[in-house]
Amino acid sequence: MAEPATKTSYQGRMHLMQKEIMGRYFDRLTRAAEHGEGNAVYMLISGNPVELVLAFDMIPVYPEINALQLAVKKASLPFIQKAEEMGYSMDNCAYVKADVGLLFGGRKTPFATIPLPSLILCNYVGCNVYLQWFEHLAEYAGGNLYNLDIPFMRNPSDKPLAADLAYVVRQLEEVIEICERITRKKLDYARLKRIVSLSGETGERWAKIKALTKNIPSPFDAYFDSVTMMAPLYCLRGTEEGLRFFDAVYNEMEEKARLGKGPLPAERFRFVIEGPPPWPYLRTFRDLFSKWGAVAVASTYSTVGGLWEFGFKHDSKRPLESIAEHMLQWNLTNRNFLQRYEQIRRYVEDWAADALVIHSVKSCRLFSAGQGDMREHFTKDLGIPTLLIESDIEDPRYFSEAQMKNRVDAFFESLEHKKILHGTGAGGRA
Amino acid sequence: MSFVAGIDIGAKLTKSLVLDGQRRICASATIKTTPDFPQLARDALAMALREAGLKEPDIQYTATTGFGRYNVPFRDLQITDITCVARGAVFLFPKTRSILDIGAQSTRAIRVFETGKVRDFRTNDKCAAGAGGFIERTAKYLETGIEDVGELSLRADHAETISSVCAVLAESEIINHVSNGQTVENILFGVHKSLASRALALLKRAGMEDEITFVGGVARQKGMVKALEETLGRKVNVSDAPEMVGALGAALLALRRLEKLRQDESTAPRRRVAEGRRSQP
Amino acid sequence: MTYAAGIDVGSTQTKGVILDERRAIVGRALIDTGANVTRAAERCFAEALRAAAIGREGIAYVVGTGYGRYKVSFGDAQITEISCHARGANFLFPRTRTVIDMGGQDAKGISVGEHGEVRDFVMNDKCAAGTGRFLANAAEAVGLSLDDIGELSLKAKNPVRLTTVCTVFVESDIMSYLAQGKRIEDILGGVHSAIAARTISLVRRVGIEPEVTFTGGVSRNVGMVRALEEKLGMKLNVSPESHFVGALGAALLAWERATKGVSSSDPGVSGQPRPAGPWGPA
Amino acid sequence: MTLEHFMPRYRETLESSPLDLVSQWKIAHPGTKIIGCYPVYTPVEIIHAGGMLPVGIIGGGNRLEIAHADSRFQSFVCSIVKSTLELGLTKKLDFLDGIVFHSICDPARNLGSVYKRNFPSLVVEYVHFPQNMTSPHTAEYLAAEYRRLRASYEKVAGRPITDEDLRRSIGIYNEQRRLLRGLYRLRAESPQNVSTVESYVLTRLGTLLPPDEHIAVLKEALPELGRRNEKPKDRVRVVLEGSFCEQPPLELIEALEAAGCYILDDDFLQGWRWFLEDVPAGGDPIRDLAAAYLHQSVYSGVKHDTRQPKAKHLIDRVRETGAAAVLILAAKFCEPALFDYALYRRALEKEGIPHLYLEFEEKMWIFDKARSEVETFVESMLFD
Ligand SMILES: Nc1ncnc2c1ncn2[C@@H]1O[C@H](COP(=O)(O)OP(=O)(O)O)[C@@H](O)[C@H]1O
Ligand SMILES: Nc1ncnc2c1ncn2[C@@H]1O[C@H](COP(=O)(O)OP(=O)(O)O)[C@@H](O)[C@H]1O
Ligand code: SF4
Ligand code: SF4
Ligand code: SF4
Repeated sequence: MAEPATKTSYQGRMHLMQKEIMGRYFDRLTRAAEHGEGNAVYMLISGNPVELVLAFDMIPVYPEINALQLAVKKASLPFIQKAEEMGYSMDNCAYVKADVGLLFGGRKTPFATIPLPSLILCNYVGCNVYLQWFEHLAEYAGGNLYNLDIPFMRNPSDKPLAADLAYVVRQLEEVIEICERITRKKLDYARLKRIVSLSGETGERWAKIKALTKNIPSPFDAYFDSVTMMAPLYCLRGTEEGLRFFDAVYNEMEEKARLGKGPLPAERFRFVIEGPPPWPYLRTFRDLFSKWGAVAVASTYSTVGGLWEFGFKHDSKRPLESIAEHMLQWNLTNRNFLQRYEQIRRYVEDWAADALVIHSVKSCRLFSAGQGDMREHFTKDLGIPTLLIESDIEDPRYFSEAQMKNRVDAFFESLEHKKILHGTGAGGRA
Repeated sequence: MSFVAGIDIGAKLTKSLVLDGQRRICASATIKTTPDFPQLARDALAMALREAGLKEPDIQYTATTGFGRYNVPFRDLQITDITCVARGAVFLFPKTRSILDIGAQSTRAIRVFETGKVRDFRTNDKCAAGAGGFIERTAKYLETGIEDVGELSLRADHAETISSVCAVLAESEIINHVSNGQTVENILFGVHKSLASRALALLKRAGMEDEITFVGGVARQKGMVKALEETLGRKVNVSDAPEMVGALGAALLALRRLEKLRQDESTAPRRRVAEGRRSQP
Repeated sequence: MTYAAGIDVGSTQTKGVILDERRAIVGRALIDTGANVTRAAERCFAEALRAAAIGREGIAYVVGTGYGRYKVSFGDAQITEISCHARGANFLFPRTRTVIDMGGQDAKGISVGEHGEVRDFVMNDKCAAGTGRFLANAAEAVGLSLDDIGELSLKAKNPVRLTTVCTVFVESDIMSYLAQGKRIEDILGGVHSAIAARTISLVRRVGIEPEVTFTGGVSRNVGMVRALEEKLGMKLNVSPESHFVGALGAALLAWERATKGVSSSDPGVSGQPRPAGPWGPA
Repeated sequence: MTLEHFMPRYRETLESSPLDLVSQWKIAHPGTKIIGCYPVYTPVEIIHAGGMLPVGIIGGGNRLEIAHADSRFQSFVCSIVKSTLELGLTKKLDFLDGIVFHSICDPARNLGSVYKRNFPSLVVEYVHFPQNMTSPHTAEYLAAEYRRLRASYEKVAGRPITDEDLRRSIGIYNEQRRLLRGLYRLRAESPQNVSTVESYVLTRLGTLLPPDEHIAVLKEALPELGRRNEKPKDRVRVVLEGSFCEQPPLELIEALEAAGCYILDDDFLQGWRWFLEDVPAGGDPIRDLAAAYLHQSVYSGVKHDTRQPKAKHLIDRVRETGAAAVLILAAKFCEPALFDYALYRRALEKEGIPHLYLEFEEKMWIFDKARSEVETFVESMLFD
C-alpha cells in the first residue's frame, strides 16, 4: 500500500483549459474597463440568469468571482481593511468588504481590471447580504440597480408556487426591458432559446461529470477540483465554448475513472463536504486531507450556481420559465436548510462517503448559521461521522493552521479506528 | 491666583495634576492605583499639592477621569478618559488630529477636531492582548523591570514574531523564543510590534489622520514608539509624561468650567455635576 | 516482560505513563513543560522509566501526544491528545460518552463511542479565558496555591459575578472585589462557576451524554469538579489518574501499535493502513 | 391603577420573563391558539383574524442562560437567534401552537428550518417578504403569499378566516398603532416627561397582550404621561437607529439616557408598530395589507427599497424630530444593521450630523463601556 502522499493535487488538461478560457474572459473584462467595450452587468453567482445577459451580448461580471480570485491570489486583506476603514464591521461578509475595497482601490486586480457596471442586477437568490452588497455598490458606483426578487423555498418538500413562478417571470421581462434600453437592441428571442438550450446541454454535462465521482476511487476531487469548473459554469454557460470545455472535462474524467485513477495515489477515505472553501489557504487546506488519503466525492458548494445532478435541465421551449425555475428551485442557496440536509444525506448515500466535513465560514451566514444543528442531525440522527471546522472564505485572519490540523488529524484517527473495529481494511468499504 | 486639579484614576496608575490660571502645570504626581478610590484620589492630589506648595483650599475646581472617576466625593465634575486625553493631547501638540492611548487595560484610538473636541473614537478593553498588561506580563516573565522594557526593545536588531492573538498563549511562544536563544530585546520588540499592529487597526477604524499623538503609560516605552512609527510609517508625538495627558486634559476642562462659572453664574456646569452625581453607577 | 509508554507533552505540564502487558500502570511521571519542550519529553520519559524501575530497552513502543507531540523525538508515533484522552477515559470508565478535558491553556469536549473512538470534539484554544491558566492566575491574585483554591471555593455563600473573562484582567477584577471586602471564598466561587459555565457551553457543542469523565490537570481541582457537577446536574467520573489520562491513552494506543509491530516516527503513521486488530475496550 | 403602579411591575416582568404574561393568559384562555412571531413585519392581523393571539418572540433578555443553543449556532451569530432557540429547547415556548419567521436575514431564515426539525409538533411558517418594491407585480405576489398564510392559519384555527374578520382585526391594530404613534409623539416633544424605558415597556406590552387589552392600557397611560410636566435637562437629543430586531436590555437604554441624552425616536420594531399610517380597511383586506407593507411600512435594515436610500430616511427622522445627533445602536453580529452603518456613516458625515456607533447584545449585563462612550460623545457635544 502506497505511503499516504502529503502534497498532491490533480493537475490535468482541464485545469490548463480552464486557465485559458477564464484568461480570455478576464481579458474581456479588462478591455471593457479600459476601452469601454461592451456593457458590464454585475450579477451574483447564486442561480444566476446568465442566459439573459448573454442574449444581449452583455458581459456578466460576478463580484464574488473577483473577490475569491483576490483571496486565492492572497491579495484580499488590504481591500478588506480598506472597507473596514470605511465603517464595515469585522463581522460583515468579507466578500463584500473585499469587493467594496476593490471598487475604491482602483478596480485593478492581479488577473483583470474590473469594469464599472451598466446594470447592477441583484439576483436575490437566498442570500440576504446580496441585497445590501449591491445596494452599496449602486451607492458608490452609480448605475441602475434592479432587485430581482426570488421567493425562497419555504418548505422542505417544496416546489415553487404558481404565484412565485409568475412573479419571477414578470420580473425577468422587466429585466429584458432594461437590457433593451441599455443596449438599444430588441431581445432576439430565437437567440435566447439557443442560449438556453446550450445551458441545458452544459448543465447535463456537468451533472454527468459529477456522477463520475461515485466511482471508487473517485477520478477527481469534487471540492478542490470542482471549483476549477465552476467559474466557466457561471461565465460561459450558454456558449459553445463553455459546452466544449465541459465535454472535454467529461472525456478526461471518464477515462480516468475507467483506468481507476484518482487525484491521490491512494483513496483511503471518501467524504462529503459542506460549505465554501477557505480561498486564502486553499492549498494548505487541501493538504490536510490529502495527507490522510481523503477525497471529497461531493460538495454542496458546487451547487451554489445551480443544482443539476438531481434532474433539472434548462428547457429552450420555455426559456423564461426554466430560467425562473433554475433561480427558484434548482440551486443551493434558494433552498431551505432542511433541503440542504436532504441533499447532503443523498450525497453520503449515493456517493458512498465515509464522513461529512462541514467547513463553517464566518463570512457566510447563509451557509454557516445553524451548521451546529446540521452536525447534530448527521451525528445523532443519522450516525454519520461529522467534522465541523471553522475559518473563513475570504479573510485570511480567520485561518489557524495548527488548530485546523489538530481537528482534522483527530477526526481521521477516529475514522481509522472505526474502520479497524468494523474489520474493514482502511480505504475499503464495509 | 486660581488653581484647578485633574485626577486620573486608571486601572494601574493614578495620576494627579495641578494647573494655574495661566494653564501652566504647577505640579503632578503618579501613584499606583489602590482599591480605596476616595483615599487614593486624596493622596494623589496631596502629593501634587505638596510639590506645588499649595493646600487643598487653593484648588477651586477638581475634575476626575479614568475608570474610578465616579468614586471621588470631593470632585466638582467627572469627565471620561477619551474627552480628557483628547484635550490634553491637543493642548500639548496643537496639530494633533489622531490620538492613540494605550493604558494598562485599554487601548483607545481617538480622532479630534483642532479644538480638541472628540470627533470619533474606538476602544478595546476586553482583551489584554492589545494593552499594557500584556507588556507587564512579558516583562515579569523575562525578569526585567517595566521601566527598562522600552530601552531594551529599542536595542533589538529585529522583532521576534508573536503570532498568538492571546496575551496568555503568547507566553508559550515567548518561552519557545527564549529556549531558542532569542534575545530579550528582540522578544520585547516583537511584543511591541504585535501591539502596534493592533493599534493600527484600531486607529484606522476611528479614522486616522496626521498628526498622531501617542499617550498613556505605554508611550513611555521607547521601543513601543519605534514599533508604532514603523508600523504607521510616520512619526508620532510623544510628551515626556505621556501617562499624565488624561489628568492634564481633566485639569484643562476644569479650568474651562471654572472660567465659565466665574464670568456668568450659569447653572449649566452645576447641573452637569448634579447629573454626574445622580447617575453614579 | 515488555512495556509501552505514553508521553503527553502539554503546554503547561508533561505527563508520562508506562504500562505492562496486562495494561497495568507500572510507572508515571509529571513535570513542568517549561521552555525546552524536547528536553521536557525526555526528562519525563526518564523519570517514568526510573519510577517503573526498567530500562529504555524494555519499552516496545512509545506514543507521543499533546501539543508538543512532534517534539517527542524518541517516539514511535504521534497521536493527537484528543484521541488519547478518549482512549484513556474509556479505559478507566468504559461507559464514558463525553470527556471534558481542562488543561493549562485549553479546554476540550470530546464525544466518545463505546469503543473509545472519538465521535466528535470541540476545543477552545484561541483565548486562554476559562482554562487552567485562568485558575492559576486567580490563585495568584488571592495569594493561594492551586491545590487550595478548589477546596476554598466550596465554602462560597454568594459567589461574585466576574466582569471579565480575560485571564489577564481577572487579577485586577479580583483585586477590586477584595477591595470591596468580598470574602475570598465567594470570589473563588465566582471564578469557578464562571469557568464551569464557559466550559459547559463549549462542551455542549458536541452534546453532553452521560457518563461524563473529567480529565486533565484541572480535574484535580475539587472546586471545579463540584462547579461542573452543579451546572450539569450530574456526577462526573474523576479518577486519581485523571491528570494522566492523555498519557495513559497514548500508552494504550502504543500497546496496540506494538502488537501490530508498526514502528515509524513518521507523523503520518497514525494515518497509515493497518490490518484489522483488537482495538476493542481493554 | 396608575403608571407608578404597573410600570415597575411590567418592567420587572419584561426583564425577567416576559412570556409568563402569555403562558398565564393561555391558562385563562385554554381554547385559544397562540402564534409566536419572530421579528419583523409579521402580518399579525391575519393571525388575530383567525381568533388566535399573535405573540412577539423577541429574544430571551439577559437573564436567560444559553446552554443548548450555542451548540447549534456558531459564536458569530447574533444573540436573538440563539436565545430564541434556547427558549424552545428549554420548553419555555410550549404554550405556542405555531411560530412564524420571515426573510429578514440568513440566520433568522435558517433558524426557521432548525425550528421545523426540532419542534415537529409546532406549525412553523416562513414568510418571504418581497424585496422588489418597484415592480408592478410585487403587490400581487405578496397578496398571494398572505393568502397562503391565511390558508395555513385557517387550518391551525380550525375555522375560515373571512375578509370581515380581517377588516375587524386591521381596524383594531390600526387603533393600537395610532395610540403608539401618540406615545412616540409625546416622547419626541417632551422627552423629560416620557423616558425611553417607559415608552419601551408600554410598546413591548403590545406583543404580549391581546390588542384590546393593550389598547386599554395605552388609553390609561397616555393621558397620565401627557399631564406630566418635568423640567427639561441639559442633555443631547438623539435619534436611535439599528435595534429593529434584537432588543437591547432595558438597563442599557437607561444607561444611555443617564449618560446624558434624550432619545427622541427609536427603531425598536416591537409592538407591531411597522405601519406609518392606518391600513385602509375598506377593500380586499389581503391586498390592503400587502399594499401597506409595500408603501406604508417603516424602513429598516431588512427591507431594501430602491426607491429611497435608508440613509435619507434616517436623516429625515433627525430633521423631523429636531434631534442633534444619531445614536447607532446595532446588535452585535447583526449583518443587516452592520452593513447599514457604512452607508449611514457616509451620509451623516456628509450632512454634518454627529453620530455615535455602539454595539450591544441582548445578553449583556455590564454597561460601563457603553455608558462611558455615550458620556464621551455627550461631552464632545457639550464642551465646545
Ligand atoms: N515608567 C514606565 N515605563 C514603561 N512603561 C510604563 C511605565 N509606567 C507605566 N507603564 C506602562 O503603562 C501602563 C499604565 O499606563 P496608564 O496610562 O497609567 O494606564 P491606566 O491609566 O489604565 O492605569 C502600564 O501597564 C505599563 O505597561
Ligand atoms: N494539584 C492541582 N490542583 C489543581 N489544579 C491543578 C493541579 N495540578 C495541575 N493543575 C492545573 O492543571 C493545569 C495543567 O493541566 P494539564 O492537563 O497538564 O495541561 P496541559 O496538558 O495543557 O499541560 C495547570 O495549569 C493547573 O491549572
Ligand atoms: S453571505 Fe455568503 S452567499 Fe452571501 S455574499 Fe457573503 S459569501 Fe456570498
Ligand atoms: S485572548 Fe487572551 S488576552 Fe485576550 S481575552 Fe482571551 S485570555 Fe485575555
Ligand atoms: S438581529 Fe439581525 S442578524 Fe439577528 S436575526 Fe435579527 S436581523 Fe437577523
